[in-house]
Order: sequence, then structure tokens, then C-alpha cells
Amino acid sequence: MTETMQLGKAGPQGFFGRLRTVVARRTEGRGVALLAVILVTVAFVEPLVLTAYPVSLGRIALIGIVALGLTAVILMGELDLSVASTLALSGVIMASIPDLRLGVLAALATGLVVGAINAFFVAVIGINSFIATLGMLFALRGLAFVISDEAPVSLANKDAGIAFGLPLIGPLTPRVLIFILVFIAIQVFVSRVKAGREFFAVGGNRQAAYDAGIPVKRRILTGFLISGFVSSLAGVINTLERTTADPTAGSTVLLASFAAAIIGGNYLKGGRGSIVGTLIGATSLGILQVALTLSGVQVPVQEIFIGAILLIAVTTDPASIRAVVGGIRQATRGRAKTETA
Amino acid sequence: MAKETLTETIAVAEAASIEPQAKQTTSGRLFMWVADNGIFVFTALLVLFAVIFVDGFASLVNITDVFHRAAPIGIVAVGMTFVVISGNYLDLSVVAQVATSAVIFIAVSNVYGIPLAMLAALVAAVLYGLANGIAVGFFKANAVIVTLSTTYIGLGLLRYFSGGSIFFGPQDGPIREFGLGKLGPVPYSAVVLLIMTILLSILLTRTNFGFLVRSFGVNEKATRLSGTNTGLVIIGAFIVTAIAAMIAGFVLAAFSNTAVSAMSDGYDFRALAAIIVGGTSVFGGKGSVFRTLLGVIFVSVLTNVLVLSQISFGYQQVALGALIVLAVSVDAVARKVSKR
Amino acid sequence: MRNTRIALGAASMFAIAGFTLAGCAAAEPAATDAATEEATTTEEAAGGETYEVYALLPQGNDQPYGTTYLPPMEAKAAELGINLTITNSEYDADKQASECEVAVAAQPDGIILWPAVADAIRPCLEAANAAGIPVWITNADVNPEDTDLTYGYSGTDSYGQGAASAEMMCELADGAEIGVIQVNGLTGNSVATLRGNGFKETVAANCPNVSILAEQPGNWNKDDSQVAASEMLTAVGEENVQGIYAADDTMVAGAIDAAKARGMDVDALFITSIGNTFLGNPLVASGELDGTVFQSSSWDGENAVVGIYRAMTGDTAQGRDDDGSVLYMPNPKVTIDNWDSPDVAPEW
Amino acid sequence: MTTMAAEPIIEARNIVKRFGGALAVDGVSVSVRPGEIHAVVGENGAGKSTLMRVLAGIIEQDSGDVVVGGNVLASSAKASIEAGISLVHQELSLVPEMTVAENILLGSAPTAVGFTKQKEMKAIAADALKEIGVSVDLDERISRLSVALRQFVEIARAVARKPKVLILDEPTATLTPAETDYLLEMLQRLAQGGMAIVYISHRIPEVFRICHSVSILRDGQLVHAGSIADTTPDKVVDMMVGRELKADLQTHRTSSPGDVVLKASGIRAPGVNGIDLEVRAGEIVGLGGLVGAGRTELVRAIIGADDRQSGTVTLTVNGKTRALTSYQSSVRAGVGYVPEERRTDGLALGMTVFENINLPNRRELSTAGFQLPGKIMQFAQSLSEKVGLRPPEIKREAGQYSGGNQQKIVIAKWLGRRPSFMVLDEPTRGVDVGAKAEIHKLVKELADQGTAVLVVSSDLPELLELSDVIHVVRDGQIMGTLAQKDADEKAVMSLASGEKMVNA
Repeated sequence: MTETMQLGKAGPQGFFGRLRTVVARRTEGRGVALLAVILVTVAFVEPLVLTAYPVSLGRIALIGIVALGLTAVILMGELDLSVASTLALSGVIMASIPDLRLGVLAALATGLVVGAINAFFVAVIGINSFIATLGMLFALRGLAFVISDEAPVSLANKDAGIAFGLPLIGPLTPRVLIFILVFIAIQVFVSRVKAGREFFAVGGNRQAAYDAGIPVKRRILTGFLISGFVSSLAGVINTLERTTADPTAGSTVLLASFAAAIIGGNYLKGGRGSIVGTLIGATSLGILQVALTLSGVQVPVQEIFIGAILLIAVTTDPASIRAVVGGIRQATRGRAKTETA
Repeated sequence: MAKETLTETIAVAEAASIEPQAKQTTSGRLFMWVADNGIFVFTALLVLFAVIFVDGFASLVNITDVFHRAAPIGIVAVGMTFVVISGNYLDLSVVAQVATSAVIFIAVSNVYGIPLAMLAALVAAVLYGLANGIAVGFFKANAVIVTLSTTYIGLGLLRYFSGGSIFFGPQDGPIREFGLGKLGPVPYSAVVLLIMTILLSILLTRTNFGFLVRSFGVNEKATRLSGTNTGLVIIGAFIVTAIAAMIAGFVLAAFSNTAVSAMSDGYDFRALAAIIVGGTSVFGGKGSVFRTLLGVIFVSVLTNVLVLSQISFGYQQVALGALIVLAVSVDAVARKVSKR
Repeated sequence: MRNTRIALGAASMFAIAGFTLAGCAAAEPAATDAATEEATTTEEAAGGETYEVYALLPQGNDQPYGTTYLPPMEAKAAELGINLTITNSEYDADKQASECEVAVAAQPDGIILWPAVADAIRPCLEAANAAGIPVWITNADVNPEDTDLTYGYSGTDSYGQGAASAEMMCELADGAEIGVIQVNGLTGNSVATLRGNGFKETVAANCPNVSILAEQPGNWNKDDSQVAASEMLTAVGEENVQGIYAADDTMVAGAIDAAKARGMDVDALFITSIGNTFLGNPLVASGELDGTVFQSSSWDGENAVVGIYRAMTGDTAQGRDDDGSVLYMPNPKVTIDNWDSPDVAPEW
Repeated sequence: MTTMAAEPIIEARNIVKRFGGALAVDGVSVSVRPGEIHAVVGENGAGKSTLMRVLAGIIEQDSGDVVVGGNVLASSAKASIEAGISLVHQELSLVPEMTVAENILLGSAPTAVGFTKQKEMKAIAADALKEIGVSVDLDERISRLSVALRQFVEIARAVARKPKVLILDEPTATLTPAETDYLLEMLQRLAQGGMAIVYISHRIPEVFRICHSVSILRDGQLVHAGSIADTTPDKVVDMMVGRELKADLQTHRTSSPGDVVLKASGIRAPGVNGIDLEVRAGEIVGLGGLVGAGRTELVRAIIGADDRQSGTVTLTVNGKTRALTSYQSSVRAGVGYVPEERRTDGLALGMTVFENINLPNRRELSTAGFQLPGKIMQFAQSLSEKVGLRPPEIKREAGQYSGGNQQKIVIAKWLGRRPSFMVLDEPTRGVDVGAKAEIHKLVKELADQGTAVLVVSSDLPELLELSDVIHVVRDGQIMGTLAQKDADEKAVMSLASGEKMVNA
């Protein structure tokens, strides 16, 4: 009897067995590989990238922070295209309020409100998040232009902003520190907190989540609140560091964040991925960009390079390779046959 | 309640097998009709509103302007509809594709003449389609990132080789004539849009290729297990998009008689917006080219009306965004109500 | 590995597409030279004393102006033995700030800075200042309170250009009550904003008889400008419009096409603009464009390098006190009278 | 039938639920006592699943009450769970990327200030697995488990909630006979522990083996309720389908196999270790074995649906021999494949019946790549009538049909190609008795017309009824071959579980 029940493997055997299982269970493989390649390369070609690590970290934080929030939504199989516009809008709102503290609060509140609105359309009205947030992408950017009268809005208290841009702990600027904190917070949330873990259920098998009595709508709300809040946080950081809020800010943020999340092994249809993966993806992109800047290669060539890296990164997913290998094997087998026949 | 929408499939399944001729309530059918034809209603209402309240809207010259707004983005959108229906979200690289096509068209025709220019552009377009299609279709890579990377590569190459400079067409000649030519109030570019819509609609609804694109969008596995080379289907979808983008590039270049690598910024999401407003599902499977055309007209008329009313750019964006969400919400709500 | 090979295959496919483009670039000698020179020049003057200089620009080969700005800049750099590292932040202030951090970390001998957003640039200046790296501002100046952190400025005065264009419009109107429509650059772009305000405020100050009836962005594109202009004409009624102002020649060309397409008498319209480009100059010659403001991208590019060179060699100290620490690009007005004079020969 | 508390623990009173205009459940009342195993049977679409979903609070009823331990239950999944009702779903409701432990405690994991208590969670999960006697690594992700193991994790989840009422919807659909035995005994154990069990199944023998009482649904109405002792399998079946169908059941066909059509040799693939196989024209070859024995992997490797590492496959149709290299080449050569996962692999549920039928036949139904609507309609109509699709409305979406009808559509789309070799993987899983008989009839007819047929089935009676010869697979190898005459459940099982070795 029991022997019938032993189908499938029991616990892994031995250290390496266990190690292999652990690796097999992770989703970040692709990102790690890419990061390794990039790190090794820059170590030889542009060591400055590593010696001047505060700068590199700064760039990573710039790309990565929004991506972290975005990942929370992606894990549930939803999308948030409005992050960049949220960043710009909250920045503008912050700068147009004379009192700095009030401004920051208002900006962060903006992020939460945007998140709530997104969630409302997705969870309550029940429209696809891709569409809802696409609408917000246009609307919020427009709002940023309206409020800022289509021109940058300077902070009343520029010195506070400049102070904010200076290293706080060792060589690390507040931006980097906040980025690290946000990473830890979201990572802990989705890996240790019940509600966060249930994001995977909402993304992986929504019907099951409902049947198990998980408040799916509330989880979706949480997810969009996180991504909205983090976007506005990024807006606040940028506005402080720049000492001004630009309504066009974040023009390059949306796609960079998606790239980071997906290189990190997050599955756009939800249920599979990790915050660590996104961190790795952002790190890869950030270091790559800094290295290219230092290399002094012509900008168009840099673009070609980044594009090529991205393309390779997404086409070297194990599944992709298997798909292609299979195809090629069948093709070759076919040829062999036609010869004999 | 969402609980129901989720168990909807099962529900309908049981309903059907119990009572084959399960009749819907009249109100239900009405709501379904609104849900299915929302875009027709919206467009009609908007145009009606504009004709009555916005002076100058109905003038011939303004109608021409609306068509000028609609044509290039519309041609891109009807093409991109194929990628969306195949369930691959969107093709970001249309931005690079349109610019590449426009630059090649003007620059090459200046030296080697129009036919060769079109040929060169076609080569580039097919290469785009192949690169995107192979990566998505055979490597099963994520379409968003693939097309993002081909955008980088494409624009990079374009700027490297063209030096990013602005290219001018001759002050007169066929390109200029086409660019400024009209059939009554309808510019040739809009005629091209109409022809593209008809051709692509036939391709999507009447041919095996179009059928496979749709069925791939509904269920990839089932399509493959019916003996289909799904990789080729995806490549096809991306090539259709690329060729449409190429033609949009021609139209754009001919209209402005200039070409520069930055001229098609924002075409990716603007085209997607039109497709979605038209009612094509980003889940893939459901949708039509004519709906996309309507979506484009809707967005163009809206922008036109806002400019005529001297609304600033910021508010224009707000209105556009709001209407995208509104259009889709109405659809969603109507579907729910009709379920009751 | 098989997949890498495929990826390379894809890359080479794009290379082919690229060469098709190379073929067409041949159509524009200026452009090809530009493209090819860039590769070589920087290495050449590696002999003798060479300076490492970072040039943080908000545009490059993605914009026509940047495209013609770069080659003279690089030529001059090679001549002076300066090794340039150029970045392009695509007018994203945050990207430029990060590039600035990178540049400071690289400890070059000097930094050429073209602010993406003037208001946002102070932290960058302070960082460079702290690292003792001289900074020369090019094309668009920083805010007055920040000037003492720089070694000088060379370039145009975007606001002044708008103003100059406005002055021409005022002359053309000559006291008559006229209405004009205004086509702006890309919304939110600093040059667009400055030029727009320059025009608006100067008109208001110098000739209140000229009233601006409508304004819309043309996104620096001819096609967008053409449609927007036409729609504005519809909105305010073309009979009420006697003048058109566009923030650059490309867009004004679109506006002129729009007026023509509506059968308006372009020669009767007062039309002014900025740039005197390959597109605008012929329009001036033909009398359709009544006046434009010459902007020399080569002057801009060269003097940026000259400026930082003088800063690095100590010819000019920090701040704006020494003479020659502020070089304003001559912005001659170009009209039917001087369109063919050599010193306003179009460059882009 | 042993001693039972008189008071029912759960009662459904006149439950009514309509979808759109259609009545799914029409005033049904059911009551179960502690320690009772109560069978709910009926054809697909009879309303069983809907009724169970109402009990579990997943769907809200239009009228009627669910009463647990005397008090009326609010309609919400949470309320039902708290009231001690847990439902084991027909289609697995596990989360692929979460661990076994997390899935077992999905939604009910123990927490401290929101944080999951890992240790406690694992402990509870371990207990639940112990109670049903299954061993599996608690940290393993569900996506890496076999189908059968997932089913048991599913049950463990239900048990972990220490439910008063346990509802199982088709729990044995994906299980092998051995596993089924195990499950049934387990249920009896749980019932003796005082748990009330509602057991839904198409497998009448199982019902009669463990259940104390039975409710029979047809067209959303309760047609019979009573003790199992007062009825017989035949009566139950008749009441389910509402018509006599002993005729179609248990009719063996006398086959006269022709030449070898399919020849597979040295097939190796993940889960398949070197198998040779022949199928003759007009012959039905059955593949028996436990789930995970490698049968599905084998057939998919043969027809190229999955990549095979080595081995050659040839298809001989009237003298011409073709090599099957890729799945597409197989389909072109005349192979038809009815996959195991009907809803995800077999049909595009979102498309109409005629579109699904057109899918593999599109080349024949088009000229120069342009579809011929008239021809397609006619073609689809005749086929759907041929397979007895009810109702035969080809413009209806496939997803709107019940399981049995969906399977008929899958078969129809392949019949259109007049396949010379047809593979059917679990052809009647989750299909009601009536449709099952019809599908069997279709398969037999197909063979009679000279098609070589290969059937994979975990449903032993079905395997025995259909097959002319049965290969039993274990660990990716053929452990033995049985001719129809000397094949019986025992023989197949002994080979499948590896007790003894029969030489073909």
C-alpha cells in the first residue's frame, strides 16, 4: 500500500541533492547568469564601475526601485503601466507644495491614491490591468503637465534637496539606502508574510485562491498600493535629489523596470518570480549602463549593445533553449529521414 | 460579484448542457449589445457632439485634418492588431520600424529612386518581423522585452548609420504629390489606411493564416496540437505588423516630406490605446481590424475636438486616458449586468 | 552555444538592415562624414598632453541639432588634444544626474554640461565642484544662482531666440492689430518652454497689437506641427490669423504647408521662426518665411570645447567674472535681405 | 451502514441556482449525517458541481439554505470553511509555485502579526499528510509533483482543516486503481472517525463500495435519494441518464486486425526507456498502467508531440511508409491525437465548435489559403451530428459544452481527417456515463473502419472493453502484453504494480 504512495520523489538525498533541488526551485537563474557575465566583463574592461561602486549603486537604485514595486503587481499576474506617470505626478505635486514635509506626504499619498484607483478598476470593475493602467499612464502624465504648467517646478527649499543627495552612511546616499530598505521590506513581505505569500496564489491559480477563502480583491489592492507607493517614493527621491520636479520625469523608467523584472525571471502571467530576481535584473542593467557610459562608446552603439544584451537575456531562458533544441532536433531528424527515404 | 465572473465558465458550461436554448433576458441582450458595440456608440456620440457643439469641426478642411491625424497611427494600429490578437501584448518596436522606414524611404529615394527605396524599406521591415517573430515564436521569449530590445537595436542602427540627421524629400515630385494629395476631403494617406484595413481584415477573418493567429490567441497548445507550426504563425503576425509600420513610415514621410529618427516617438502606446479602445482583447483571440480602425477614428476625433476647443496638451492626455478606461469599464459593467 | 549563435544571427540581420541605411546616408554627405569622423578623430590627437573630458548632453544623434552639434565639437576636441566621452540623457534629468555622478567618479580634467533641465543641475555642479573638476556649460545656461559653480558658458539663449523671433513679428506687424498662432516644441522640453515664453512675453511687452490667438505643441515634428497648425486655424478662424510663429524651422515648414493646403495666401501672412536650417533657409529665400533666427550648431559645439579647454588651462577661473567666460552665440536674424550671406549659411 | 448519529451535520434545503436564464440546480435538498459517506451522482451538467460549490460557499444560491449543525450558513468561502466544510475540487486547485506545505494551508496558514509561522505550518501539513499516509517533501513546489501526488496534496489540504464535512468531487478521476483503493479505504477510515463525507463520482462501483446513501441528480433536479442498500448499480445508472443504455455498454467487438500501420522502435524520451510498439489496421491497442508510468509520455513521443531522444516511428498507409519526424509530419501523415488534458490541450474553449473542427482540417477546407465558410459549416455540421454532439449547434463556443460533449468535439475534429492512426489518451476521464458509452461506440466504429487505434486509460473496465490487446507500462517500459481473451483487471494490475512478469 505505502509503496503506491511513494510516487514522486521524497525529500532530496545528501548535500548536493539538496543543493540541486534548491537551485531547481529558484526562478532567477537567467538573471544570475547575466549578472555574472556582466560583472566579470566589467571587472576587466571597466574596473572603475566596481571601484566607484556608490555611483553604480546610485544608477541601480534609480532603475530598480520602481521595478521592485512593479514586481509585487506582476507576481499576481497583473501589470502596472502607470508607474512612470505616477513618479512624475507625485514629484510635481510635492514640489508645488511649499512646505517640504507636507509635500513629501502629499506625494506619497498620491502614489497610494493612484494605486487604489488602479485596483478599483481591476478588482471591482473587473477590467484588465493592462488597459486600466494604460489609461492612467496617459491621464497621470497629463495631470503632471497641467499641475506644473508644462514646466519644471523647483523646490522651495533647494538646500534640503542638495543635502539629501549627499552620502549619509559611508558613501551611500539616502537614495541607495531607501532602495535597500524597500527591497528588504517587499522581499520579506512576499516571502514571509501570509498576505504577501498569497500574491503567488492570486497570480498562480486565482480560482484556487478564491476557493481557499483568500480575499483576492484585497490582495490586488495591496499589490497596486505597493507599486503606486514605491513609484511615488521614487518620485520624491528624484525631486529631492534634482531639487526640482520635471513633469516629463521618468520617461525611461517604465520599460527599464519591466526589463529588470523580466530579466530577473518574473513571469508576466503571474505566480512565478521573485523580488530578488528583480534586484538582480536591475543590478545587471545598472552596471551595464554605467560601464557603457564610462567606455565612451558612441551612444547609438551603446543602444545597439543594450538591445542585444536584452535580446540574448530573454532568448536564453531554459524553456526557450529547450524549445529551440527540440525544433532543431526534429528538423535534423527530418532531413536524415528524407535522405534514406 | 467577481466570484461569479470567475466561476463564469463553469457556470455557462452547466447552463448550456442543461438547457440548450438558454434564452437571455431582453435587458441582458441589450447590455451585451452595448458591451459588444460600445466603440460604435461612443464614436457616433462623440462625432454627433462635435458636429453640434464644436464649430469648425464639420468643415471639410477639418475633416481632412482628422484624417491626417488618423492615417499614420491608424496604419500602425491595424497592423499591430495581429500581434495583440495573437496574445502577445504589443509590438514596441513599431516606433523604430516607422522611423527606419521613413528615413530609408526619403534618403534612398533621393539617390536611387522610389522603387528601390521601397524595396530597401521592405527588407528592413521583414528583418524586424523575423527578428521579433523568431524570438517570440520559436524562443518563446516575452514579446514586450523582445520588441523593446529590437527597438533599442533598430533605433541605434538607424542613428548610427543615418547620423540622426533630418532628411528632406524633393520640393515636388510623386512623393510630395502623394503626401498632399486628396480625394475630396480625404487625403491619400487616409485612403491607404482604409485599403490596409480592408486587406488586413480579409487576411484576419478569411484566410487560414488569420484563423491561426486568432486560434493561437485563444489557445496556443490546442492550436499546436492540431498540427500547426505556431512559430511561423507568430512570425507572420510580427511581419504583418512590421509591413504596416513600414507603410505608415512611407505615409508619414510623404506627408511631411521629411524623415528623422525621432518622428515616431510614442507610436507604440498610442497605437495600443487605439486597438484597446476599439475593443480588441489584450488577452488575445478576440478582436477585429475594423474595431481598431474605429478606435483610431475615435482617438483622432477626440484629439481634434480638444485642439479645436483650445484645450492644452496636458488636459488632452488626461481626457485620452480617462476615455480609454471609461470605454472599457462600460464594456465590463455591461457584461456583468447582462449576466444577471 | 546554439542559442547564442541564433542571437548573433539576429544581430547580424539588423547589421544588414543597417547597411541599407548606410547606403542612404550617402545621400547626405554631411551626415556620413559626421558618422565616420566620430570614430576616428578622438584617437588621432592622443599624442602630447591630452585631456580627459566628459560631455554630458541631453541629445545627440537622436536629434537633428545634436547630430550637427557633435562633429564640430569632436573635431575641435581632437585639434586641442582633448579626449571626449559623450553621453546622451534624452532630456531625462535623472539619467543626466546619474551620468554626472559617473563622470565625477571618473575624475576627468573637465566636464562639458548641457543641462537637460536647468533647475535640476545644481547637485551635479556641486559634486563636480567638490571634486575640483571644472565645468563648462554649453547651449543652455544654468540658473543665475548656480553660475558661480561653473567656469563659464557658451551657447545660445533660447529665451533670447524666442524674443528675437517676436521682435521680427512686431516689426512685420508694424503696429497693426493682428492675430497669430504659436506652434511650440515638445511639451515639457526646456528649450521649447524657453523659446515659447521668450516669444510670448516679448510680444506682450513690445507690441500688444499682436495677439496670440492659440498655441499647441508641434513636438519638433513637421507632420505634427502641420496638423496642429491647421487645427488652430480652424479653431480661431483663419480669417482672424495674419501671423504664424513656430519654435523651429521644421515646424514652421509644416505650418506653412498647412496654410497652403487651406488655400491661404502664405506671402500675405507674417511668419517667423528659429533656426535657419536647411529646411528654413530656402523658405526665407522664397519669401514664404519672413524671418528666422540663425542658430549655429558648429559654433555651439566648437565653443563648448574651447571653453572647457580655457578652463582646464586656467585661462578662465571659476565664476563668470573674467571676460570671455560667457560667450553668447550670435543669433543673427535671417530675412529675405541676408538669407544668402555666408555667415548665416545653414548647418542643419 | 454502521451506527450513525440521527442528526444530520449538514443540510441543503431547496437550493436553487440559475445562470443566465438556465436552471443549474432546481430545488435540491440533501442531508448528510456524521460518519456517513453520501454519494451524489449524475451526468456532467446535472448540477452536482454547482450544488457542491454552493455548499462550499463559492457560489451564492438564488434561494434555499445551507444548514450546518442547525444554523444557516452565510454564503462565503470563508464562512463555509469556518463552519467545517471543505471541498476537494474536480480540477486541481493548487498553486503551482507554492510549496506543498503552503498549499495544504492555503489561506489558513498560522500567523503571528501577519508573518507566517513556518514551523507550525509545516507541522500541521505533516500531520495532514500523515493522516492520509502520503510522504512528500513539504518544501517541494507543486509544479514539480506528479498529477497523482497533487491530488493527494489536495485531499491533505481538505483534511488539514479538520473538517466536519468533506466534499470530494471526482477525486479518483486522475487516479490509478491502486491509488483509488487506497483513497477509498482512507475515506472509510475518516468516516469511521465521525466525518461526514459527500462523494461525487461517475464510477458507480466505487459508490457501491464505500457509500452508505446516494442522491441522484438529473437536469438539476433530485430524482432519487436513499440508502445504497435499496438500489442497484443498474438502477442508479438508469436514473442518472434517464434512459436504458445497457445495450451500448459491455459490447465486445470481434476484430480482424490488418497489416501493421504504426511501427515504433526504440523510443526513448523523458519517462520512456526504449519501447517498441506496433498497431495494426482495425486494431485497438490499449496501454494500461499506473499514472506516471510513462504512458502519456510514450504516446506523445511516438507522434512527436514531445521531443523524443531516440527511436524511429513509421506509419504505413496503403503500402506507402512514412517516417514520423515531427508532430506536424505525423498529423499530415494521418495521425489523430485526443490529448489527456481536454480543456487546455484538446480544444480552444473560447472558439466555436466549427472553428475547432476547422483547425486540423483547414487545408482541406480552403483554397489558396482562403477559407470556404460554406464548406467549413457543412463539414462541421455533419461531423458534430456524427459524433452525437448535443445540441449540435456548431456556432456555439466549445467552452459552453459539458465535458462529454467537449470530448466528442475533439474526436470530431480528428474524424474529419479520416485518420489512419488515432491516439486517445484517457478518452473518457470526467465524462458522464451516457457520453462515455457513446465515445466508446465511436472508438469501436473507428477501428471497424480500419483505423489503427491506440488508447491510454486508467479506467480498467474501459481499457478491457475497448482493447483487442493491452500493453501494460511501468517505469517507461512495457512489462507485459495481454490479449483480450486472457486480460482481466487482476492481470493488468499485477503487471502495473509489478507483482509478476508476463511474457507476451
